[in-house]
Amino acid sequence: MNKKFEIEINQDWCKACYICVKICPKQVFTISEKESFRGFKEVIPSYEDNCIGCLQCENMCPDFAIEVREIDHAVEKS
Amino acid sequence: MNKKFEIEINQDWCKACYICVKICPKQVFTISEKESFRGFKEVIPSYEDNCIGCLQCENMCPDFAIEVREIDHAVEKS
Amino acid sequence: MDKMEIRFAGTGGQGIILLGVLAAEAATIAGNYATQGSYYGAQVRGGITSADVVLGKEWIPFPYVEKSDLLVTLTSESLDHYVNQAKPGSIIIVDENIIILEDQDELQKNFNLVRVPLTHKCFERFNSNFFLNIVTFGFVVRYLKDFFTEEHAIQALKNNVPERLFDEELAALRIGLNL
Amino acid sequence: MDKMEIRFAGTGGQGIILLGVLAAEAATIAGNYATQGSYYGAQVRGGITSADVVLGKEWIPFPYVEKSDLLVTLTSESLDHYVNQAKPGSIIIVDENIIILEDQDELQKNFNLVRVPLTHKCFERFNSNFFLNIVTFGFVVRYLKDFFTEEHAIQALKNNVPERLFDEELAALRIGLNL
Amino acid sequence: MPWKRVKSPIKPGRYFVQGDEAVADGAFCAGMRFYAGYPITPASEIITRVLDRFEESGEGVYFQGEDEIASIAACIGASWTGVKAMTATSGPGFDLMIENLGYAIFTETPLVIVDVQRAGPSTGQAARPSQADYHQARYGTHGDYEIIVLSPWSCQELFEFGIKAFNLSERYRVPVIILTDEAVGHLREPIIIPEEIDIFDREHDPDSPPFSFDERDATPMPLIGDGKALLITGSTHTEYGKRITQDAEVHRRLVKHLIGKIQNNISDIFETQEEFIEESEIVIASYGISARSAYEAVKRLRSKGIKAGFFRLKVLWPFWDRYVREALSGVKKIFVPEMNAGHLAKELERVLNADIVPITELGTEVIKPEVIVKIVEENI
Amino acid sequence: MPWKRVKSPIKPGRYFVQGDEAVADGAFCAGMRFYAGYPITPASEIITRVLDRFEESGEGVYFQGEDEIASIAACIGASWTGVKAMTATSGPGFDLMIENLGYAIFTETPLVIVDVQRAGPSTGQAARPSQADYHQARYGTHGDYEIIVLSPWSCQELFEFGIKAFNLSERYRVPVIILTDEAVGHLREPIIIPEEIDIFDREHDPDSPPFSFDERDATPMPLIGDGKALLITGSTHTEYGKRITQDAEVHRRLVKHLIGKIQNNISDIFETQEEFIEESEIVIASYGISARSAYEAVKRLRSKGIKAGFFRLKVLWPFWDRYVREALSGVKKIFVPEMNAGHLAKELERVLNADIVPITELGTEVIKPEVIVKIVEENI
Amino acid sequence: MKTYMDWIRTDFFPTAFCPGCGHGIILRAIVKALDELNLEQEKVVFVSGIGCSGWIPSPYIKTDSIHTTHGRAIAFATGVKLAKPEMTVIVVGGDGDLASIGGNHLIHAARRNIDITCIMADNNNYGMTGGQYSPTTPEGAKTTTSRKGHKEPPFDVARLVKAAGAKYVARYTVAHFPQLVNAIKKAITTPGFTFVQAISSCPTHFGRRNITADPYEYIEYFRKNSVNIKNFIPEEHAGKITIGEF
Amino acid sequence: MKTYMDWIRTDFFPTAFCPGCGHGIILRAIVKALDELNLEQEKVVFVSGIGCSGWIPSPYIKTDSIHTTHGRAIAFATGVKLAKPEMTVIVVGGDGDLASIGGNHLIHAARRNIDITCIMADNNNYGMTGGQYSPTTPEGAKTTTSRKGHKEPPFDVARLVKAAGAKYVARYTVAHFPQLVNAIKKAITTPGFTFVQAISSCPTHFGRRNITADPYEYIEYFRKNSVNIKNFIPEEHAGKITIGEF
Ligand SMILES: Cc1ncc(C[n+]2csc(CCOP(=O)(O)OP(=O)(O)O)c2C)c(N)n1
Ligand SMILES: Cc1ncc(C[n+]2csc(CCOP(=O)(O)OP(=O)(O)O)c2C)c(N)n1
Ligand code: SF4
Ligand code: SF4
Ligand code: SF4
Ligand code: SF4
Ligand code: SF4
Ligand code: SF4
Ligand SMILES: [Mg+2]
Ligand SMILES: [Mg+2]
Repeated sequence: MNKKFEIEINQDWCKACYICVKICPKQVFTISEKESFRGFKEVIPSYEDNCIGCLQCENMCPDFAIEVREIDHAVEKS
Repeated sequence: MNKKFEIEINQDWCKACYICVKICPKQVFTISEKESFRGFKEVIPSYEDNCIGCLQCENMCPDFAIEVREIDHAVEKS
Repeated sequence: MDKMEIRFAGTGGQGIILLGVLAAEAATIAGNYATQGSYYGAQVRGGITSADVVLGKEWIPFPYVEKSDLLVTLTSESLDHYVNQAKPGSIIIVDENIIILEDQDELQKNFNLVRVPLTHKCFERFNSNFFLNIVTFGFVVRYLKDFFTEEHAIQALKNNVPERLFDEELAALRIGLNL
Repeated sequence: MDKMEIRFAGTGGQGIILLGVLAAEAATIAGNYATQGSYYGAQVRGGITSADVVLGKEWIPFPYVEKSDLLVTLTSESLDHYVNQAKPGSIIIVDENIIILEDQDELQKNFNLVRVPLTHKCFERFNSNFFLNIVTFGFVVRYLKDFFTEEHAIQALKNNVPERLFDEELAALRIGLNL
Repeated sequence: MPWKRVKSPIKPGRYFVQGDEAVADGAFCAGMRFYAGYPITPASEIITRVLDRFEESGEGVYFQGEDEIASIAACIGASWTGVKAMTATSGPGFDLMIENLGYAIFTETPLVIVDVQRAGPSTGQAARPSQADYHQARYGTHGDYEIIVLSPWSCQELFEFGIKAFNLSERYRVPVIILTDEAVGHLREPIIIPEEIDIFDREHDPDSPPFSFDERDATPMPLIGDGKALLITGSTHTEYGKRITQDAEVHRRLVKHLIGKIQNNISDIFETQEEFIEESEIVIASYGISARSAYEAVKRLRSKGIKAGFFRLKVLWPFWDRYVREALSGVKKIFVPEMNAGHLAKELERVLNADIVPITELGTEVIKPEVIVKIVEENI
Repeated sequence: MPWKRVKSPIKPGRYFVQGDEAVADGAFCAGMRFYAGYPITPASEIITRVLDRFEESGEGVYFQGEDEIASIAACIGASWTGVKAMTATSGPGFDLMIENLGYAIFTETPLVIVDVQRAGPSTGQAARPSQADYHQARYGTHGDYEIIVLSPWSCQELFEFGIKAFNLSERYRVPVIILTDEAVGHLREPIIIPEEIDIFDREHDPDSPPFSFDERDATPMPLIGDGKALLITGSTHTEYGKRITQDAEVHRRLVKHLIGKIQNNISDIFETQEEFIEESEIVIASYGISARSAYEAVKRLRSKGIKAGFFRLKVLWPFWDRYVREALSGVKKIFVPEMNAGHLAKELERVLNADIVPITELGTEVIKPEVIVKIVEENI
Repeated sequence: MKTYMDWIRTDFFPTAFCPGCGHGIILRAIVKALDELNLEQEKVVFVSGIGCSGWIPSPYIKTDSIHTTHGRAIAFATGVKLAKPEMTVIVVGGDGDLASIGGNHLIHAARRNIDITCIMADNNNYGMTGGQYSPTTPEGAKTTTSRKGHKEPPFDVARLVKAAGAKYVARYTVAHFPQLVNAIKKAITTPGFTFVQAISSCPTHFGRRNITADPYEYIEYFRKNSVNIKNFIPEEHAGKITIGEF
Repeated sequence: MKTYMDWIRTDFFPTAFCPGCGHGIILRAIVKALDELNLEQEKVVFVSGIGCSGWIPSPYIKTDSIHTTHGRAIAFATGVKLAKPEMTVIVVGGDGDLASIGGNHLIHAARRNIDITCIMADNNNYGMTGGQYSPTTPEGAKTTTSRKGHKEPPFDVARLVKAAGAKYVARYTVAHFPQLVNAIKKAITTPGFTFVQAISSCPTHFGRRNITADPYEYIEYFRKNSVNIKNFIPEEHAGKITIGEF
C-alpha cells in the first residue's frame, strides 16, 4: 500500500529560503508568483501526492515551517 | 694531565639550599658550623682538589652562587 | 526650504539605511549639509528599520527627525509607527501595495499622502524587490530638489554601490526618477 | 598599663607574624582586647618584616604601633629601621648576636635596651633557628604580664602550631620563659 | 517570612581571627554554601577559611575558577539555583569581574563580592592597603544602576557585614560588595560569634516572573529547576526575560527599576556611625581603616578641648545625599582622611556646602591619628 | 620638536562619512599604525575603516585579538616599540579592558581607546546609544590616577579628536579615551579632511629612564629595541622600573606623578565650548550627542526670548574644577541633559553652588530638543 | 505537531535568524535529541553566550535558559551544574563565543571533566557582528576583517577539546542531520564533559563571501565537502571538512 | 665569570626566590641558551606575567623586559612581535599564569603561529599566592586549596599546545639541565610559535606538601620520576613525568 503524506507549511514562520524546494527529491514544492504580505514569495506543496515522506524538507527547514505528516489510513477507515 | 678546578662561592647570593652540597659526586662541599650574618650556614668548597668539573653544582645552583673554573695551566706557565 | 527632515522606514533587509545615505550623500555632494542617523544599527534583524535624514544649507545641531517633512514608508507597520511623527500636511510616500492599517481617509485629510507602485515597478523590471530601495530613492529625488540634483543622486549612487552592480542600480534609479 | 604597643621585627622567614599573633592571641584568651596588624603580607620574601601588636583592656581604634612601648628586633636592619619609632625610655629587646649599627651608647642612654642570647639558646637546644620566634615569645611574656599569663601563652601556642610539633614548640617557649 | 533567626552554624564564642577569616565566617553564618574564586593577595586567606568551614560542616561547594571571570560567572549561575554564592578578590581580579558584575546587576542576581583593596593602579603593591577603589566599586561596570557597597572597619564588622551583605543581596536581588582593604583584611582582632544569627533568604516564588519594572522594590525570584522555563538574559528584557533590543521605553523602565528598588529603600540600607556631631563645629568623616585613625584622632582632639565630631560611613553606596546633608548640616568644616586621592571628599563636596578638607594618602601607609590631629589643628 | 605639521595621509576634501569612520580616519592621520581589536556593536565599523586605510597605504598592522583583553594588551606591547596604537570597543568590551587599562596608566603607555557607548548595564541594547559610562571611563580601573577622556559631538570632531587623542596621549604618556556613543558613532555627516595635520610624536629618548617621579610633567620615553635593557612593570617601581613592593613613599611619589603630570597641565588639556554664558542666567550644560540637543534647545529658547547659555565639555576628564567654577560663576541655574542617570550633573553639583537640574534619559532615545525646552520653561 | 515541538517556544517564532541560517537546523537537531532521549523539561537548563548562536536556546527552547555574556556560558554553566547536579546542563555557543573569547573556559571545562554538554554552532565567522573572521575561519577565506583572504590557521576545535580532556567529541555539519541528532544524544548521555561541533551555515556573511549565499547550495556544499575521519586520507581529502566522532 | 653572566642583572641579586627554588635553574637555562645562540642582547625582549615565574626574566635578565599583568604576557608579546618583528620575543610564565588565567592566549598564539617562544616554569601550583592548585596540579596532590587531595585532572599542556598548532614543543624538568638548555635553543631558533614546559620545583609550597621540602631531593625526585616520551610505556610508567620533544 502506498503511504500518503500531508504537508503543512506555516507561512508565518517561513522565510522563503527555499531549502525545501530545492532539497525535495520529488519536486513537491513550487514557489508562488506573487509576494506575500510579509514580502516573500511563498512555498506551496503543489505536488503533495508525490511526497515519499523522506522528511528532508522538514528536517532541513531552519524555520520549523514545514510539517510532513503520514496520513493515518487506519483512522480514515474507522 | 689532571685538570684542576677552582670553585668560587658568592656568599652574598647563596641561600643555603644545599643542592650543591648534596649533588656533588665528589663531596667537594661542606657546611659551616656557625651561621653567617645573613642567618645561613655557609657552604664551603673544602675539597676543591677533588673536583672533576662536572658542573652539576654550578648548573643546579638556583642562585648563581657557584662558579667552577678550570685553572688555566697555560696561563700559569707563562 | 533651508532645512528638511526626512524619514525613510521599512523593515530589516530592505536597505532603508542605504536609502537614507544616498539622499544625504547627494546633498553633501551638492555642497549642502546633511546628516543621516539611524536608530537601528547592526545587531538587528526583522522589526522596523528607519533612517533619518536631515538636509540643510548649513550645520544642523540636532541630527534626527523630530517631525518629518517627508516620510517614506515601505511597510504598513512602519507607516503605522511613524505617521504621528509627521508634520501636519507633510508628504507621506507609501508603497502602493502595502495595506494601510490606519484610517485612510483621515490620513489623506491630514497629510499629503502619495501612493506609488514602487514594488510593482521594481518587480516588473527585476522580478525581485532587491532594488526597491533604489527605485524609491529615484522617486524621492523630486522632493529634494532644494538640496541636490539628479546628477548628485547618480554620483551618490556610484559612491555607495559595488561597481559590478552599478548599471542595474542606475536602471533602478531611473525607474524611480521616471515614475 | 591599660594599653601597650608592641612591635616585633626581623626578616622574612623568621616567623615574626606568628610571634605577634601569639602575643595578641594570648591577651585575647585572657579576656583582653588585642590587635595584630602586619604591614607586610604574603607576596613578600626578604627585606624587613614586622608585626604590630596592640594590647588593651578595651577596644582600641588605631590598631598599629605609633610609638612602641616594647620593640623586639631579631635583625640589625629592623632595629635600625624601627628604633626611632620607639618611645623614649621604652624597652627594646635585641638578639644578642646581632650587630648594632647605631651608636650603642646612645641607644642605651635613650632606651631600656635588653640584649638576650635568643639565637644562641635556640641553637643550643635545636641546632637550628627554626624555633627562634617561639623562644623569643617565651622571653617576651614577662613584659606582658598586665595582659596575660604563662598559661594563656601556652594556650595561644597550642592554637597556632601543628599538633605534631607542639612538644618541641613548648620546649622552645620554656627556654624563652626561663631565660 | 524570608527573615529568620537561626542558630549560628559556627560555635559561638570569642575568637582571635584575621579580617579575611572573619568575613568568611560571617558569610558562612549567613548561609553561603557556594564559593568560587581565584587566589589573589590579600584576599586568598578568605578561601582557606571558607574551605575550613565547608570541610568541617560537610556542606558547601568550592570552585576554583581558571580566572576571576569564570569565578564570578559560576557564582551567578549557582545563585540562580537558589544557593548563596560568594567570591572574593582584589583590584586586578575585581577589574576582571566587572563585565559579569554588570550581568549580575542587570539580571538581579543575589551575590556577594569581597574586594580586599590593595595599592594600585595595576599590580602596584600587592600586600599594601589602599582605599582607592571607592568609585570603582560604584561605577566599575558600564551602564546605569545602583549597587550596594559596605565598608567594614574591624574584624567584628567584617564578620557582621558578611551576614549583612547576604541579607541585603537576597533582599534586594543585587550584588553586594564588601569593600575592605589589606589593612583590615590582614588585621587580627578578637571577634564574637553570637548564638543566633538573623538572616534573610530571598523570596523564592516559582510563579513570579523573574524580572520586574517595579520602581519601588525588588521582586521575588523563581529559580532554575522550578520547571517554569525561565528566560534569563543580560540583554534588555521584559519581566518574563523576553529580549527587547530596540524599545527605549523598556530599557528606561528596567533601569528605573534597578535604581528605584535601591534608592526607594535607602533608609533600610544606608548606615553610619556618628558621635558628638551635634555639639561639634568640625567633623572628621571617614570609613574603613582610615575611620579608625579618625576615631582615635577625635578622641585626642576632644581630650585637648577641640570639639570634633566623628562620622563614619558603614555603607558607601548607595550614598544617601539627603541623610548626609541633614546629619552634617550644622558643621562648618569636615576633615576627610582616606587612603586615596580624596574619593569620599568628592561626594561630600557634592552634597554639602561645608568646607571639605581632604586628608589623602596616596602611598600605602595607614594614616596615623597624629597626622589627622595635626592637620585639624592647623586648619581651625 | 615633537610637534610637527605633516601632510594629511588621506586625500584632503569633504566627505560624507559615519562617525566610526571619521574617528578611524582621524587616528590614521595622527599616525596610528597599529590597531588591535575585537568586533563589537556599535564599534565594529571602526575596524573596517582602519583596514581600508591600512590596505590603501600599505602601512599599519591589524591584529584581531581573541578578546578585548588580548587586544589592549597587544596595543600596549606595540606602543612600547614606538608605534601609535589604538583599539576600539563598547561597554562589555571596555569592561574587559579595564585591568590592562590600569597597566597602561601605571606604565605610562601612550594608547588611544575609542569607547562607543551603547545601552547597559551588561548586553543591554547593543545598537542603541547611552552616555552612562561617563564615570566608568574615569574610575573603571582600580587605584588612583588621572586619565584623559574626550567627548566628541559630531563626525568632524570624531575625526579631529582622533588626532587630538593621539597628540595628548603621546604628549602626556597616558591612555586617552575617546568616549563617544552609538548615536554619534553611527551618525553620518560631512567632514572636512584638511591639507595638513599637526601631530605630536612622543619624545623618544633612549637614555631617559622609562619612568619618573616628576609631579609637573611627563617624562621622555625610551623604547623596546633601544638596547637599554628596559624594565617595564605594572608593580610599583622606581624611575628605572625597579619593582618596589613595600615602600609607601615610592608608591606615593609614583601616584603623585600620575596625577600631577595631568593636573598640572590641565590648561593644555581641558577644552569647552561656551556660548552666551556671560549674558545668561541659565545655562544648558552637556556633552556628546546630548549637547547637540542642548544646542538646538538653546537656539529655540533664545528665539523665544529666554536668555539661555550653552556650555559643552569637549574633555570630560580631567575635570577642571576651577575653570568650570569661574566660567559658570554668574549662573543661577544649570540644566544638564545627559543620556544617563545624571553623571555630569553630579560633577557640577560638586563644584558649583548653582541650582543643578539634571535632565536624564535612562532609556535609549536621544533627548529631543523640545524635551529640554519644556523642562527649562517649566523651571524658570 | 511533532512531539519535539513541545520543547519549542513557538510564541517567539518566526525566529530572528536570517533566511536559511543553519542555526535553525541545529535548533531542531537539539530539540529532536532531547525529545528522543525523553528527558524531563524541568531538569534541563541551557546556557548560551552572545552571538546568533546564543539565540538558539534563548529564547527558542522551552526549558530554563541563561543567556549570559559573550564567551562565558561555560563558566556560568559550571556554577549551575556544581550547585544543582541533578540538572542536565547544555551549553550552546558560536565559534567566536566558545573558541575565541571563551576558549579558556572551554578547555578548562574539558580538563575538569565537568558533566555538561557543549554544542558549538560553528559558522566559521562572527555572524552577529557582521562577518569578521573567527578561530575556525579557514586560511584564505574572505571575511570583513580578512578581505584579501585570511592569514591565520584555524583551530581544529574538536581535536583541541579532545586533547584538553573531553569525554565525547563529535563533529557534523547541518547537512548531516541524523548524525547530528545522534551525536547530541550521545553527548548528553555520556557522563563528563562532552562536545559537539555543529558546522553551520551563515548565508548572510560567511556563505556569501566564501561559499554561496544560497541556503540550499550551502548545505549541498557541506554534503559534498565532508569526509568521515575514519575514511580520511590526507592527500586525497585536503581541504575537506572532517566529520565523525573523535 | 661565565659569559652567560653578561645576560644577568647581577645588581638585583640575590634573587627574591625562596632557597632552592627551581625557577633559578630555569633562569640559568635561559641565559645559557641565549648566550650559546650568540643573540644580540638589544634584539631580545622578554615578556612575563605575574607570579614567581614572572620574576625569572624581570628583573633578572639584562634585556628589555615587560612584566605585565597576570596571564596576559603572550598577548602583550604578540603586540611587540607584530610591531617590531626584528626582535626575538620570549615569554616566560607560570603554570597559573600561562595555563590557568592565560590559557586562551596560549592556545591562540599557538594557532596563529606567532613567532614567539614561550617558556612555562611549571611548579604545579601557584607559588606566589601561597600554593593553591593550578591546572597542572596532579590529581590527589595536596595544595592549600585541595587539602584532602586534588580532585581535578591536570592538563598535559605540552600536548594541548601542540594540538593548538605550536611548531616546536618540548618538556623537561629542571633536573634535565642540558636538555632544557637545548630545548630552549631549539625553540628560539624554530620559526613560529614554540613552547618549552620547564617543570620546576617549589620547595616552599608544592614540594613541602607533596614531594619534599628539600631542594636537592626535589631534583632527585624529578630525575627518578621522568621518562622520555619515546620510551614511554603506559602500563610501566604510570604517574611518571613524560619529558622530551613532542
Ligand atoms: C565582551 C564582548 N565583546 C564583543 C561582543 C560583540 N559580539 C557579539 S556576538 C559576537 C561574535 C559572535 O560570533 P559567534 O560566537 O561565532 O556567533 P555567531 O553570531 O556567528 O553565531 C561578538 C564579537 C560582545 N557582545 N561582548
Ligand atoms: C588578575 C589577577 N588575579 C590574581 C592575581 C594573583 N596572583 C599573582 S601570581 C598568581 C599565580 C602564580 O602562579 P604561577 O603562574 O603558577 O606562578 P608561580 O608563582 O607558581 O611561579 C596569582 C593567582 C593577580 N596578580 N592578578
Ligand atoms: S525551508 Fe522552511 S523557511 Fe525555507 S522556504 Fe522552505 S518552508 Fe520556508
Ligand atoms: S518529505 Fe521528502 S519527498 Fe516529501 S516533500 Fe519533504 S522532501 Fe519532498
Ligand atoms: S646550590 Fe647555590 S644557593 Fe644552594 S647552597 Fe649551593 S651555592 Fe648556595
Ligand atoms: S663541578 Fe662537579 S665535582 Fe666539581 S664541585 Fe661541582 S659538582 Fe662537585
Ligand atoms: S548573521 Fe549568519 S549566523 Fe547570524 S542569523 Fe544571519 S545567517 Fe545566521
Ligand atoms: S613560592 Fe615556590 S615558586 Fe615562588 S619563589 Fe618560593 S619556591 Fe619558588
Ligand atoms: Mg560564528
Ligand atoms: Mg606555578
